[in-house]
Amino acid sequence: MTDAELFAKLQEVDARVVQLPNCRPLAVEVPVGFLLAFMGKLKSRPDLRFIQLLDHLAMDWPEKNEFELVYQLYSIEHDLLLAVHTRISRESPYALTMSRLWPIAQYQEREVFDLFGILYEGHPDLRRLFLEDDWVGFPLRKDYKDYFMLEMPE
Amino acid sequence: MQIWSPLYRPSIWSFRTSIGNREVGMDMWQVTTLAARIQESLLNQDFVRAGIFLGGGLAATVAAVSLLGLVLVYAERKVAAHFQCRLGPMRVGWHGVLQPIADGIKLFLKEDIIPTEADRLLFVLAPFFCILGMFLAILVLPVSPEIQIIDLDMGVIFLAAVSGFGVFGVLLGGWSSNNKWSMLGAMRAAAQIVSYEVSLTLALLVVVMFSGSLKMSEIIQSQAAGWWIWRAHGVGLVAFLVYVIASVAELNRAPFDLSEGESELTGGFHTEYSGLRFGLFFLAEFINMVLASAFAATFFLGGWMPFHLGDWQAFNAVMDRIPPLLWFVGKTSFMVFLFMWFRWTFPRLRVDQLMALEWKFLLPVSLVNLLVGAAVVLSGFYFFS
Amino acid sequence: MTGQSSYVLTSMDRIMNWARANSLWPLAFGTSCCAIEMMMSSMASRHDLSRFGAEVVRPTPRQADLLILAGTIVKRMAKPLRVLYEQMPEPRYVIATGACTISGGPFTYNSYTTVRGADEIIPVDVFVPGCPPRPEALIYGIMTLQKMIKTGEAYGQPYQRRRPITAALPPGMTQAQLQKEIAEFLEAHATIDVDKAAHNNRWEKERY
Amino acid sequence: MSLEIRTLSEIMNPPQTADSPLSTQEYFVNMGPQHPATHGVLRLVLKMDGETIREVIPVLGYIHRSIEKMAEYLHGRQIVHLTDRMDYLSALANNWAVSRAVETAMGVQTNPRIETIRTLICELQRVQSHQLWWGVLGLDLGALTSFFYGFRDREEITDILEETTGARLTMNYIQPGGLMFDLHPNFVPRVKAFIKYFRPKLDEYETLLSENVILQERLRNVGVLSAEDAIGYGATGPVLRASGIPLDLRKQQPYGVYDQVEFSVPVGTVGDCWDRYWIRIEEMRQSLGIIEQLIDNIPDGKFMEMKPAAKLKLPAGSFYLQIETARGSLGVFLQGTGEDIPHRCHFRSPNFNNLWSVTKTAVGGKIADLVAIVSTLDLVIPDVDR
Repeated sequence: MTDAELFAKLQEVDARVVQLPNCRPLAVEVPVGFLLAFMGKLKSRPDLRFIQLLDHLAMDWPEKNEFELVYQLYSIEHDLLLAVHTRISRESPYALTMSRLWPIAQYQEREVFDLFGILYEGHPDLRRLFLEDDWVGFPLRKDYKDYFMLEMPE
Repeated sequence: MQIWSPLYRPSIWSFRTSIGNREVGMDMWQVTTLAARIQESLLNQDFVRAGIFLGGGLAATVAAVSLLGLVLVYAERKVAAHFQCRLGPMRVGWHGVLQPIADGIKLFLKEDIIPTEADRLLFVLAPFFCILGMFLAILVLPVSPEIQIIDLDMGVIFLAAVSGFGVFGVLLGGWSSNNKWSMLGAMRAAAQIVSYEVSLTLALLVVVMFSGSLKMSEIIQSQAAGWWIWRAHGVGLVAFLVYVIASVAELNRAPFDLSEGESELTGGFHTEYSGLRFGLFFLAEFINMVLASAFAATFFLGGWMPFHLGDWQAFNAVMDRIPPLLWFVGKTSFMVFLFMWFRWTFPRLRVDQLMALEWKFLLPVSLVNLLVGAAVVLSGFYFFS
Repeated sequence: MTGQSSYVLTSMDRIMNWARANSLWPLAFGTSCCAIEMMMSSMASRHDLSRFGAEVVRPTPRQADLLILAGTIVKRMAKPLRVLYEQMPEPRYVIATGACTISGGPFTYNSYTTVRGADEIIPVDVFVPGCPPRPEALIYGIMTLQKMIKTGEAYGQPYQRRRPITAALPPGMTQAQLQKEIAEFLEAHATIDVDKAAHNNRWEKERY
Repeated sequence: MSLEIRTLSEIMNPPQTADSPLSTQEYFVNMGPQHPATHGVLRLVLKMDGETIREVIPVLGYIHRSIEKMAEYLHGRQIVHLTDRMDYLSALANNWAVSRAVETAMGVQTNPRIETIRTLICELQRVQSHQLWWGVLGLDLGALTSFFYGFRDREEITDILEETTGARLTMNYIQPGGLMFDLHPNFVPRVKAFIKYFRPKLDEYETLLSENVILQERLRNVGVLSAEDAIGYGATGPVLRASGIPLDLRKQQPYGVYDQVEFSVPVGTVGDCWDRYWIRIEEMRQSLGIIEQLIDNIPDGKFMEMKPAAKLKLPAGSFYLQIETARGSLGVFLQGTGEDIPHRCHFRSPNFNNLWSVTKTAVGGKIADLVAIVSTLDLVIPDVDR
């Protein structure tokens, strides 16, 4: 299935998806409010069946004042790859958890919470993953400052 | 046929014994034990001689145990290394023969740590329980006709009683360390040793039944016409296999080293032990391995008795040329090597599989074996009887 | 003290050091890549460490003499590492293998967790450079440690011994020469702003 | 929707009440960070009832080296050396993943020689990785000798790779646009000799461990991971294939020259440790087959398509490329903004995703089962933590 065909199918699922330019694999952006319903349909529709959540990550865009969440989905039956992007505000970084659709999302979201401080509502076990529980700050944010980090001398 | 050798004294009198209603005639080895010598000296009012025997025997035992520990550590490392396409210790002395001595001195000089949370008294006592169990078992070990400390009339029962003694040390060590891994190891060891004691004793019982005695020297002499491992139509062989499996389990060696389980329990019951105390556990394990091998040799492979084939006088005469001590050492070494072979080849069992093996397999097998053995004894149908 | 008794003591010392040097039981501890090379050297057949009597890898620190630091140490690991070191009985020796345990290695800059040098946390006897060091280098490091123990240089006294000895010395060069050369080199090529790096423990305890 | 942030100590020390079951029966045990069976510094907090495991809580971060943060300061070419140190047992595949991502982003085409060499050495390293796994499995299950056999044969491949790449473990060999160096002239004959040497050894492996009754008892029906759970927990690689899903990126989305070689993908039926065991043994055979097919047909050409010193300007856009390493699919996410350093570089580590099935499969088993499960998952902890 080509990217265009897949995108047409996705528009059938939800008309509000937007294709992101110059991405590989196909990346679409969905408003955060419709994300959970959209993902549920992606997983359950027989012609899509994105039953595997490969990866979940976040990106920090301080100048736009928002976080971008990315879900990498894979459909084993139809051999399709899809990246679903969504944007949330930097001031109130709340998102809905996907752990009911994919159990692995629980742990990937814990990683993102640990490193970006994005709060997943409905998450069964929101804890720090890599860092100690008393760590201050979220290190992968672009404005993270740490006295411990050494900058590379030019 | 009488053979005279400076190394041993064949008996000057022959005796006739009956096994299974059949008259068997053979020369008997004259058995002397340390206890008998001391008793004799005491009866003769020769206290100096008795003291020499007592002190000498004690010193010789301790020295032999220490030496044996060193030799075994070296042997184990070399055997393991050659199984694994390596060389083993090479740098300390010729081919690394001084390696165990270096290890011993180092362990002796190591800082002795007693964890703050540990039960001090029991923590200190535990390794000595292991050592004590080991020394008690040595008491009845017949090394050669003339090297035995005491030849008890109920030697086998004594052996069965003290062989479970080491588990006290393991249990106390694991419990007093106040460490969860140690505790798990100790519990595993207790369950394991208590279970396998049953099959072990049943296997020994078969031999006791065959030889009609609980006395070590008589058990050995009953094998003058052939070892029990092959003389009794497979019954002895099955009993031997059961004994070997059960004694590996009693020894806590691989594939039954669940109580130590380095990759599961990080050392198990001796997780918190360091230095000399750990060395004592180590020593007890190795000496226990020798003892298990030695008793396997005694009960099933004829002990110090040469390899005899019924009435083949010429063959037996050639075999008699080899001194009994050598026979004993040879058989024991073979068993020790077998135990090492197991250790470096088999994966470890799981704790429930361990229990299943004992209660669902070994115990029924040994019970049936005992019954068949009883039938053999009653019918009196042996090879070379 | 008479001459005879001091001779006896010295001989005792020599025997003790000989035994300790020849029976280095390492702790089974590896954090990352260097652990593979450590396993390659300490256990695998070709670079057999058992020739030196150092193959008895103990799973528990209570029975180990030698802590081979193999792999990066991060902040979160620092405390367990310290505990492991404290749990080992004296005399205990530490070999730091690989760039990460010496200085942070490839993870020195822009990393918010990597500890820059394991000797920030525990005293180290021998450093073995490399990323990861070859098994031969680690074996050379262990031989260096054996030499140090035999001459009484390493005697397991924490906090007193912070003298790094680099294992792989070029032929014909002594320790002092190398340290002097390193100091000169650092002075000549001082590009690191000391004020900026002052917060880092490592530069405060400047050794050279 | 609720939102509650917890800590580990809250889980391990729940408030004691009169009828709290913890006070009588269950207890917590720390397995790790220094534990021989966790292959590094993974820490598993086990809630135990006697010998039976009631709950497994993996605690990560003991080797979290902040590679993703560091990658935000480095060029595309410089990121490669960090990936060596993530999954050091398949360093070349990691290099390839980053290189593919950068090449795709920049639209660089590589010639067949480069792709063939990449495929060859990655398959060699897959064999090497599985050899190590096989040895360590024996060590974990208590059969020490297999460890030495695995490492003995691993040394042979290490020698071959060292001759070409110049390093034993952290190769840094596959670069965006090509390779660091050309093949060493000894490479082809030595690989042929190795295949001749290793095939009988593989049968020896089977004799030593696979045919051992105790090993089969330890592995069969232990840690059964159903296909549904395997997909849900994001498992890939041999772990997913053991559960019966024939998903192999080398077949599914062929990269390199995998579409030109014939090989089969072993698939399990039950999803227990035994399936994971023999799938890896079988994969070694398949990899040897791939190497045999390719070793005589290395085409000619350049070994580097880009100028070594060229700055790599990543175009704006997000790129996610996957590679099948020895442990599963490694994904590399690169977000370019037109600068030469990526805005965000993220690694989808196969080990991280494979790890979490432990929380389901180990429950109800014994500690020994957990050791077998962790061992057959073949985890590399620095790759989990990154």
